[in-house]
Amino acid sequence: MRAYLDPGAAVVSVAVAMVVGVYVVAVIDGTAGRLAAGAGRSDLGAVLLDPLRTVALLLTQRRRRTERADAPGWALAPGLLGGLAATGLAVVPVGPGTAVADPSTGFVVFATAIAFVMIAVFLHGWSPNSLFPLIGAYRYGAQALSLQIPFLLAMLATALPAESLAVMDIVEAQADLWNVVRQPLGLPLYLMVGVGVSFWGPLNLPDGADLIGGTSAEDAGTDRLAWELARAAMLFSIAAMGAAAFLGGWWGPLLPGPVWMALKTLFLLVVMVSSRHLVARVRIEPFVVACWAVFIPLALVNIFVSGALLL
Amino acid sequence: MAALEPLGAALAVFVFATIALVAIRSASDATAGVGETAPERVPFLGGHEPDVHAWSRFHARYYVMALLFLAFDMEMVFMYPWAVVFVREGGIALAEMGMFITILLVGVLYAWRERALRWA
Amino acid sequence: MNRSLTVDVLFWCFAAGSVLTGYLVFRTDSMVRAAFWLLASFVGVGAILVLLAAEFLGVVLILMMAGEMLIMAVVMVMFMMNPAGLNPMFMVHQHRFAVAAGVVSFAGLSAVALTVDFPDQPVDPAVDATAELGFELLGDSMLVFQTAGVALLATMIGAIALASRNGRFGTADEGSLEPALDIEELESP
Amino acid sequence: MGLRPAVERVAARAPVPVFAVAGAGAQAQVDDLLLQPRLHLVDSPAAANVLLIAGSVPAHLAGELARLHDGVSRPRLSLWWSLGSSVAPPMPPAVEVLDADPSVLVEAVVDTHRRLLFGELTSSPPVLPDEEPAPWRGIGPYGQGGTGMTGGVPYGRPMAEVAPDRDGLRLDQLTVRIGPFFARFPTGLVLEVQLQGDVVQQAHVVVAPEGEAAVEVDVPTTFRDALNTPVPVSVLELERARSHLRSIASALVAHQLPSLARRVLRFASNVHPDQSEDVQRLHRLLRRSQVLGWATKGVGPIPSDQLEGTATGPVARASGVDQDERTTDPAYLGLGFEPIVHDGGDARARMAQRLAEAGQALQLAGRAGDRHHDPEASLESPRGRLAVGDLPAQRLLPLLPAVLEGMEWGDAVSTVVSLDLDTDEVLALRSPDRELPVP
Repeated sequence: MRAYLDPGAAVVSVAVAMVVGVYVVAVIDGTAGRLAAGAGRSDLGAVLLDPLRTVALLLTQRRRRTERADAPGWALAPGLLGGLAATGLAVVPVGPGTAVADPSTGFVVFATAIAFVMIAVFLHGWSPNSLFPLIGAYRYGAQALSLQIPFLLAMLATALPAESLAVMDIVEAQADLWNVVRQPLGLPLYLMVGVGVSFWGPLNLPDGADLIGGTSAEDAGTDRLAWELARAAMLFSIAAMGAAAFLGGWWGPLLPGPVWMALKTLFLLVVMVSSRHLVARVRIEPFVVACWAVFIPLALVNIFVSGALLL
Repeated sequence: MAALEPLGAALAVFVFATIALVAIRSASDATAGVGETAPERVPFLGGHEPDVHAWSRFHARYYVMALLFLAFDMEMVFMYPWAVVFVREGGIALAEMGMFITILLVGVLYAWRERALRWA
Repeated sequence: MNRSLTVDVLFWCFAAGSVLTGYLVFRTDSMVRAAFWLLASFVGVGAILVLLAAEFLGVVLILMMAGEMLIMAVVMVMFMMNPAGLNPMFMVHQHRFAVAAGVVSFAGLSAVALTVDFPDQPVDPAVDATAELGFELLGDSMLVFQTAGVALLATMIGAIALASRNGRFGTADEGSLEPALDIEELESP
Repeated sequence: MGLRPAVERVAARAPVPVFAVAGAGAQAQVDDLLLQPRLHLVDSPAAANVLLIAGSVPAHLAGELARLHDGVSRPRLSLWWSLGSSVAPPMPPAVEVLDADPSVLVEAVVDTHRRLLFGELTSSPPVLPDEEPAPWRGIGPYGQGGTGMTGGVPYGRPMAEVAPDRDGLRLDQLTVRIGPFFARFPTGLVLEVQLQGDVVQQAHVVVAPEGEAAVEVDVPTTFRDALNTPVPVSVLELERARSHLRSIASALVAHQLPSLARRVLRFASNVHPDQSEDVQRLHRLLRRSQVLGWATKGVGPIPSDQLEGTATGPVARASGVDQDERTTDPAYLGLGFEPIVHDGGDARARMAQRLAEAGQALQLAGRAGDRHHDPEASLESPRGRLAVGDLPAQRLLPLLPAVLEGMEWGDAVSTVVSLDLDTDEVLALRSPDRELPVP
């Protein structure tokens, strides 16, 4: 029997977690940005409050349409992205036997959520019928298709010791040894892909600065708000899964399991979010070649080496 | 049939989050005033108007990579059940999947050698 | 709500959704919408597979369709004359033949569904279907599995050879002859 | 009531989203606005509520400015920061700020936005008449303005047409004019590009027609003053370091590192002769962030043989051309000046070149004492040789078509950014046939 909450409780707990997670992403981003900018004294009030004020500001800004836009697609895209982030978050267990949803194919469900991100981003860029969003959409197509296989391979390696595709079992199997030790290549690959999937920082190619905002270039007001919320939620849900699959989830001394889970998620969030202030935008074409010619072979090496060590 | 409830919970979460974000996105419609004029709807290119619709037969130059992806994605399906039984099957699983993957890597190597992954 | 009723309701929702979105594939003018309606239809089918206790197969079907349908959208937009349906058009040709073919195949499939005596062997909930699939792949179906690998390799090489213009030995159309097609003629409405 | 005023009160304290247009004589000041925590500089008008016009924008950009204004999200207002210019923008702004102090401007922007939210100011109405790009309603079998599959003007615009491409496919080619207010380009630069997918098939620079009232390049800058009067070498070199650092900051923004750009801008505004080690530290930082790494390596290569008769300055020296007008100036010779040269000729070399030159400039400024440069010798500005009627931008822009051809759009933007074009010079360019004058 696998752990799950009834739908009402599931919705409430994921909603709370997502709101907290999105806010934490914004605060980490503000802090990392100020540190990277080398601003003398840091203004804690602004770091904590500016995200909320920006939400309010975007609520006051009028939405905008472009001529002959695909309005339903435009409306659906951020919703789809947010729904995928929430689904990804739902399958991550927070403690032994405690999960919003722990299907026996939890890992495949998470991978499905990641795969559908490309549909959401493509839809978001296609809908405005505008050049820069369109280029962003197609660019993300290349990026996501190339990222998909390394992502699945890096994640799949964690299923080997667990002998199961359920995320709960994957965490259980790390009682003695975390996967980050067992498969040292796995976590860096996963984080790279995670940053790429939530198109953040160096891998923010669809919404890049060279496309003056790319798929969200035509977004105003709540369009932009929903899109940014969904993107931050995606980042959060990827960090949570990374903590569960590679950093041993709830395992840890002294503190209760869920606290460990939160700390590890926070750690991965800091790593992923601050990449935005440390690394420059990647060029799409060399990146695609690198994914196929370097990251896929590396991910395969990771699988086979960790597999051979298991036997 | 025991496994359905967790998936049901995940589905509920998906549906709710999607609806919630669509609702947030529509929040400002309530405060919307008059409609936009035609120039306000022109896609932004830096000041000049586009001459044609952006929607077009868009030249996605990574089509060869996309075809490669189709084949590789298929391969991934075999790998999930393999991963589950890997420890129980032992060496034979390693050898079989090793062979399978090597065959497919030849394809990637070929693509890379033919410079099929580059486009610009 | 009782459990089997919930499953029934979900089944009918997904089934009706699949049929409806499948119908919409042919009713829309935009290639992107058509591809994504088809994706929605497949998602419904995947969900039905899950309801039929083929959990892994259902979820994996949904997973795979994301990439495949994105590629389908990209390729359809590349090669259709009017990819966004800015000028309305019909996705269906030869209406009478299409209607007849549809009715005949529907009738045929319904007849099969109604007349065949389907085996009634509920899977034991304790059985892990994914693991069974793994044992099958590594056991009796090993040859099938390896053959699939070779077939996929052939697919990759064939696709690259056909689609890629550049290669080690120069461009693909060097010394080739253009097909005797007048492109302008094709493009006129 | 109740919720909305509360939201508006909170929103009034948020960083104000501003789309800034840097006119002549305002580029540096607009770049420095990135340091203002209460402003949020955005790249697309849809994200903005305030349109900030700084300096003077020439009258021939009136149409584009109006279209930009109409693209800004409601509630919106435009604001002019005069910065010493007496020529008001071609579109009357709602608020004028005459003080050059950035904190006064920030105060004005924040206040304007707050009053806009509270309804004390009304959102500025669209400037352009509500006209469709082409009449289409009711035309065609479905009233969409088109006929057949590709004909007519469905919803007001025609559809793109096919053109051959290098991979043998005949797919749609989009011809678009990017600019003059594209956030990554200097104001006034208009590139007409033919795109297939994300690749530039052809690019050419569109110049303002002759006869349009010119924004004279009379905005005083240290280097333009130096054409006529002797200026202390230390002043020139500090200004050179500042200019190079600003150029690196805008490249950092283009490579999605606005935080590092802030660090560089702060460095630039407090630049001091004994800070050349800080330049070293900056170099390490940029290497680690890969801005001086795979992000720019091999992007926009300009071989030195293409440079004959065109670019001078850091762009030429980054391609290995050992030429610097300072070597002809006795004041510099006395300081033991040797030009720095990089090879590679790509965007990375150009950025490394500017960074190295910034360090060198600081050292020179420290050693220069009270030497003055020789106004008779030709002058090396941060962007190359400067003389009356011989502007560096005029020599740099002709390089673009050849370099950009066949380039992915992101690389194309990186390349344009790496040339460090001067806004004032670009705005001053005129030609009778709107083609680039051949240097």
